[in-house]
Amino acid sequence: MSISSLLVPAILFFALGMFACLIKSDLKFPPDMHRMIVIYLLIGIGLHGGKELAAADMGDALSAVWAALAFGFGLPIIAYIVLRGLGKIDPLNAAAISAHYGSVSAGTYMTAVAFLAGIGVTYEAYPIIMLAIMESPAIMIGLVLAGYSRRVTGGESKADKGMMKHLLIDAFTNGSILLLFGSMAIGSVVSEPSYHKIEPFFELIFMGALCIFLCDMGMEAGKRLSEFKSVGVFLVGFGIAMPLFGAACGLFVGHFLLGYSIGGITLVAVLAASCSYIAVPPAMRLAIPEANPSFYLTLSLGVTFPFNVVVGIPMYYSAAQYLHATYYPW
Amino acid sequence: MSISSLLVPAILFFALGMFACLIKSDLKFPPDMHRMIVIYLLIGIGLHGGKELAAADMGDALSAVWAALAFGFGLPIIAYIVLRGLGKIDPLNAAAISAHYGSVSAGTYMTAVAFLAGIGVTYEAYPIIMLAIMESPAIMIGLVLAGYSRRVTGGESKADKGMMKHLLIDAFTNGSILLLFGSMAIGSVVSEPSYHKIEPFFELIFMGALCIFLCDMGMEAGKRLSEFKSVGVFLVGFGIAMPLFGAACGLFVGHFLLGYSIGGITLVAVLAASCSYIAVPPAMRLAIPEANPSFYLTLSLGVTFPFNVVVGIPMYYSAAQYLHATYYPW
Amino acid sequence: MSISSLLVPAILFFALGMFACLIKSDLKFPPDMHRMIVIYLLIGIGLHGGKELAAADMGDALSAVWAALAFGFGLPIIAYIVLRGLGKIDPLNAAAISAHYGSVSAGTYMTAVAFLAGIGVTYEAYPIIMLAIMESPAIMIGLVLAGYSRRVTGGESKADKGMMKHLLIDAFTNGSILLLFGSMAIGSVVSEPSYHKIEPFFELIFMGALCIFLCDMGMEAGKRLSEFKSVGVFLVGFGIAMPLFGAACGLFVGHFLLGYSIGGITLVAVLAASCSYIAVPPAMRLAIPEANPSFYLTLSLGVTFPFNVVVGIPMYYSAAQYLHATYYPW
Amino acid sequence: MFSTPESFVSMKRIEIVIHEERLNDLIQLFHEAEVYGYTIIKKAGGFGSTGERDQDDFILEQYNAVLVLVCDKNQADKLLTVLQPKIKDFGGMCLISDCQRVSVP
Amino acid sequence: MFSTPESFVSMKRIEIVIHEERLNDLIQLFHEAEVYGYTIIKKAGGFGSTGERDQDDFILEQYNAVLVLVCDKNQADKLLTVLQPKIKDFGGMCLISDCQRVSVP
Amino acid sequence: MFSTPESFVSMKRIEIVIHEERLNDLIQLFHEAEVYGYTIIKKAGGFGSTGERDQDDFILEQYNAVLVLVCDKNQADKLLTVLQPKIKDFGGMCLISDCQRVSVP
Ligand SMILES: Nc1ncnc2c1ncn2[C@@H]1O[C@H](COP(=O)(O)O)[C@@H](O)[C@H]1O
Ligand SMILES: Nc1ncnc2c1ncn2[C@@H]1O[C@H](COP(=O)(O)O)[C@@H](O)[C@H]1O
Ligand SMILES: Nc1ncnc2c1ncn2[C@@H]1O[C@H](COP(=O)(O)O)[C@@H](O)[C@H]1O
Ligand code: NA
Ligand code: NA
Ligand code: NA
Repeated sequence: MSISSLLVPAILFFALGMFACLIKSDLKFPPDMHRMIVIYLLIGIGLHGGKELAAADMGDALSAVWAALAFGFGLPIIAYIVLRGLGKIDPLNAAAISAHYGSVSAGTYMTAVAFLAGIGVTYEAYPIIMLAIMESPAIMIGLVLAGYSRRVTGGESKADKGMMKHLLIDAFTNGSILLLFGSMAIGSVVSEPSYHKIEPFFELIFMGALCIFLCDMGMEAGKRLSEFKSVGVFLVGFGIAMPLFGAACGLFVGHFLLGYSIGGITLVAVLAASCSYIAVPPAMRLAIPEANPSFYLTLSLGVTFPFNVVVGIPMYYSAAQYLHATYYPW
Repeated sequence: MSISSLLVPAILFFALGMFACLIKSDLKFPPDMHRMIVIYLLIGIGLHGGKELAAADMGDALSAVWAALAFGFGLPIIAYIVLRGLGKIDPLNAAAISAHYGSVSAGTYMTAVAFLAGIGVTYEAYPIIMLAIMESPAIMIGLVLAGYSRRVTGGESKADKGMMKHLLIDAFTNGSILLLFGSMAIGSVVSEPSYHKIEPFFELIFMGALCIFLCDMGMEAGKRLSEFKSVGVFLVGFGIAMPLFGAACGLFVGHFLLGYSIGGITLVAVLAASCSYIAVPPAMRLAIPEANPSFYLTLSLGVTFPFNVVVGIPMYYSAAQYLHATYYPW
Repeated sequence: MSISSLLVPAILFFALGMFACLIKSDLKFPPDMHRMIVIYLLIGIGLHGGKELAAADMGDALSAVWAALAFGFGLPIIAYIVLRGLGKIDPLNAAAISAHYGSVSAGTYMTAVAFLAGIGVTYEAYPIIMLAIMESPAIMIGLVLAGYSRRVTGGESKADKGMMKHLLIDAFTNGSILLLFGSMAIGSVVSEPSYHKIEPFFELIFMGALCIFLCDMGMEAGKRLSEFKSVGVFLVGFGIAMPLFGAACGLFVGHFLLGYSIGGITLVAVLAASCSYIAVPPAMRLAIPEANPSFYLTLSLGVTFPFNVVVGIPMYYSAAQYLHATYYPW
Repeated sequence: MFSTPESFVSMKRIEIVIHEERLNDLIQLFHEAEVYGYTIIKKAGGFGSTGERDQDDFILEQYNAVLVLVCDKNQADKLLTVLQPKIKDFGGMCLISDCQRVSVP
Repeated sequence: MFSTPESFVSMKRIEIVIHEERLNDLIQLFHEAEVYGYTIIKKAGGFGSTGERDQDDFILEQYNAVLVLVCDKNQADKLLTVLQPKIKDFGGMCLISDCQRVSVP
Repeated sequence: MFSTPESFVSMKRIEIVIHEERLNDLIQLFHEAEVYGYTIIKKAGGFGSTGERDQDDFILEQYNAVLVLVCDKNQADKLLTVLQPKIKDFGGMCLISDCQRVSVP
């Protein structure tokens, strides 16, 4: 794999956004533009996933769902233990940060897809199903961890209960998750000619729209990155180690348990490695107001996201290649 | 016609929007997104209509125009009489509601087009010309009815006059109407190769953009629907009966007077059955401030619009089929 | 060249926008829509330019760069001299106005491209490189002229210095310029298959999106045009004479120095004739707050822009044809 | 002092800043107290006991709403009786000051 | 009371809320009265004698504008003389209150 | 007068309008003065010594920001000492007025 495989427009636009932030350019995209592209991307991903789901083998799809749930619930718990044990991070901040790592970043995932497309590698349909599923458990486990932390630290517990229920509902009625699942459902039932009519909007121009999204996210990442001093060395290290650990889990699961191709393994690794910045941050802000947003936002947007986009994706791909070559060397 | 013909993405996204509203999801599209898609759809419809108009037979086109004017002026008057006579609705509210039913809903029309496309039925070019024409008369007749009501109830009449003139001008300088007519004019004069350059934007990705629009409108409809208790049984009934009556007129005119194909008849029925929620509501709010917006918005957005999209379109299509089979059984 | 060659959708939508403004329609596009389309157009132009640049002959590309710099620095100086000498315009307003004429209007340029496409004329890739380059020098020379004017009129000079440096940096970190150069860089390095993925979004639907942009700019031009009384006859005359002079320079340079085809010459003329309304106005508002924005905005948006779009482009094209026929009559 | 002093009416100006997601509850309270007018500005930002709320941050999407309500002393009295028990729950800020409403001549 | 009391100037603060479509008429009036400053906030919502104006309702698109103008008593006097006859026509709300403008030291 | 008069606290209401691009400097100043709350409204328009700032003009993109801060007299005193030397530089408008903050019962 050469340097030229990094020259994917999506990644370059992300870099352009970070560069704009670095040189303090006055470049600024309208916030509503961000919201609109997110809506568009979520629907596009959902429809595509639904289409794949309709054609998928049910047994294989179920395996993917189980894997997604395992990541969604498992990774935050591991993250929480590490943050509490090694980092001595206070319980509520640890809970808020952990929740992000169970979830996934649609932007990172799509960048990986663009990366694979750029080098002509194919992949399975199942990872996109996992993507749709992983957002909810992460929010739920975040709430559970927060509840646990509060009980441990002796915080309010009565107000908590109602809040808890409210937020568990939230994990399913959350706009982004609903859009993703709804589009997935729609994608899986519409007829081929009907889908064909909406395909140009949701598939043909998708990768271009993604570039604009990533340019915007690059600026956002740059802004958050600049706060990384206030976050401390341990957390920044965690923001790089955690995706590496997640990716390792993803590689393992993708290769040995799910038996995917190189492309598919790469995507599973990316899912496990990436962390959310769409549905989870506002949910955590509401659920754990005591946690400092600049911690989890700097980590998820300023450290892990750019790390995954610029370094992680090609690295996970190489690892997937290696895995495949080593364990299926025929 | 099977249930699967209802599985048109446009309709499903509308349902998704209503569902999001029902489960009180926090899903929300930026208001500017709505405005932008409306602008886009109006231009797209206009251009397409203009292109058709340029290729149309002038005599046939004129018939369509006459039919459109008849609907635009006639339906509101009938609606007004029913609302006053049967419903004992006060004059000004009756006038405001009536105006909506003379106009058309571009969203419903496009959903019908998507529906026909989904089941592979062709249609004439003229209905789109009717669509462009029907918005203005409805606003005008709304003003006339309001003026009449005020004279009857002895309201202000001096201030009225200036207002009246101002609003009649408005019926033509109204942004949406101007955009529709302007694009139609442009569509009808540009050369084939020029049109070809802008076609991908205005036609190729049109149906996809429509999905997002309808998802948004589904949320809006759901919001309005929830107010239907305050509107009363009579008005809700009217909101279903009126489109049925309009559709019947449309079927009759489309089949016997205009002699269209099944697809064309369906579209004429949809035009007559649908009611506006883009140009007319703000015009009525300005022209008849005494009328209660929750009446006409609940009816047009919360009752008639979802009824037409989910139940009406396939029903009108079946009726058109029946009509065609019965009266041209050769 | 017949009247039908003027019936380019882009130009017609511009006219529609002006018409809407003329008849005082309430048509209004969301400001964020304008910003979004500008971002989209700049990236699209940049990517396309970069792609061309990658395939271009370096020597020829360099010539284009030199020509762009000559225009960017030269035209404002000439404009300044004319405004001061003939028009007796006060120094700071003269400086602010001048800067606009060194820069270019991406909207005018793209309209010219649409015009050429409409009549099937090909053109070189270099003008788009010039477009990207001409924005910065114009801002810089505007700052220099303002500094000079202030020294002449004995204005503040200390505060000036910091400001000056700040603004020179601005000329490069300016969001629009960065977006243009950044996309150009990206367009020039991405691989063919990668580019292919984003092409539908940035090229296929480009001309349609341009129509919406120009409709919006037509409204803006109409609004500014209505202020032209307050600007005075001399300035309005200047707003027409200056693009004519610029175009003449462009024709000369394009034909004799750069040796382009008819299409290429037309584009160079358009670049030299057009004046900016994206990057330069806000820069001048900041750099020369003493200057009256209604002067430079009326001129650039209300006079020169519509003149170029409606009259200029076909005129420059005819001139290019004539030039080509006269000096290469073989 | 002014040309037509008798056309000023002494009123109370109540100004409330709360998290936007609580706005509907507040408005409901207002309608129950039968107020006859208020003005709302949304998408405000700010800083308070719950930290910064940056209206430009499209990731967290936290907004405040500013609400201004003008009424006579009696109405204000009535309103505040209803409002005060909820103030802690609502958070934000609630001010009251004097003003003159210019009335129709 | 404050470190530099002499740097405060007593002023009148005029606060107007009207339907956004009437804003231009009001501003014109202001410029005729030669005011030297005002601040405008658009896309406000509210509730008044003409019912609710919900700034999030993209179907009806009804907005209010809030206008704040600070001037000395004389100017306020002059302005209100011009403004008052139009107040009924403008609708909305017009307040006046006292304030101190912090001036450049 | 009100049902629970003892629940009102006399406060100072500081209202500042500045060019939006200067807002961050002002906020920094506030945080240095350790204020405990403020509210910001962005994308305001207006007219002042530097001319018109039309928030709908997407070519020039000039906005004002309105900042409201409520604090007790001491804090206001402290704040204005810091603020006043910068006022000229900031431009815009800075007002101070009296108000009652409704406190938690
Ligand atoms: N008493 C009030 N307090 C605050 N704002 C008011 C009041 N009355 C009217 N308004 C504002 O003025 C707008 C127009 O009022 P009106 O013309 O009475 O409907 C309303 O939508 C409110 O935003
Ligand atoms: N002292 C204050 N002055 C002005 N605004 C305030 C003040 N305290 C709180 N606020 C506003 O109320 C919002 C919510 O406050 P809180 O619930 O304390 O976080 C803040 O974001 C501010 O916009
Ligand atoms: N007398 C005033 N009343 C209300 N707002 C003002 C006043 N003077 C200035 N402003 C606001 O402050 C902004 C900047 O003022 P300036 O720096 O003087 O141009 C203006 O655009 C207005 O929004
Ligand atoms: Na993950
Ligand atoms: Na109808
Ligand atoms: Na030029």
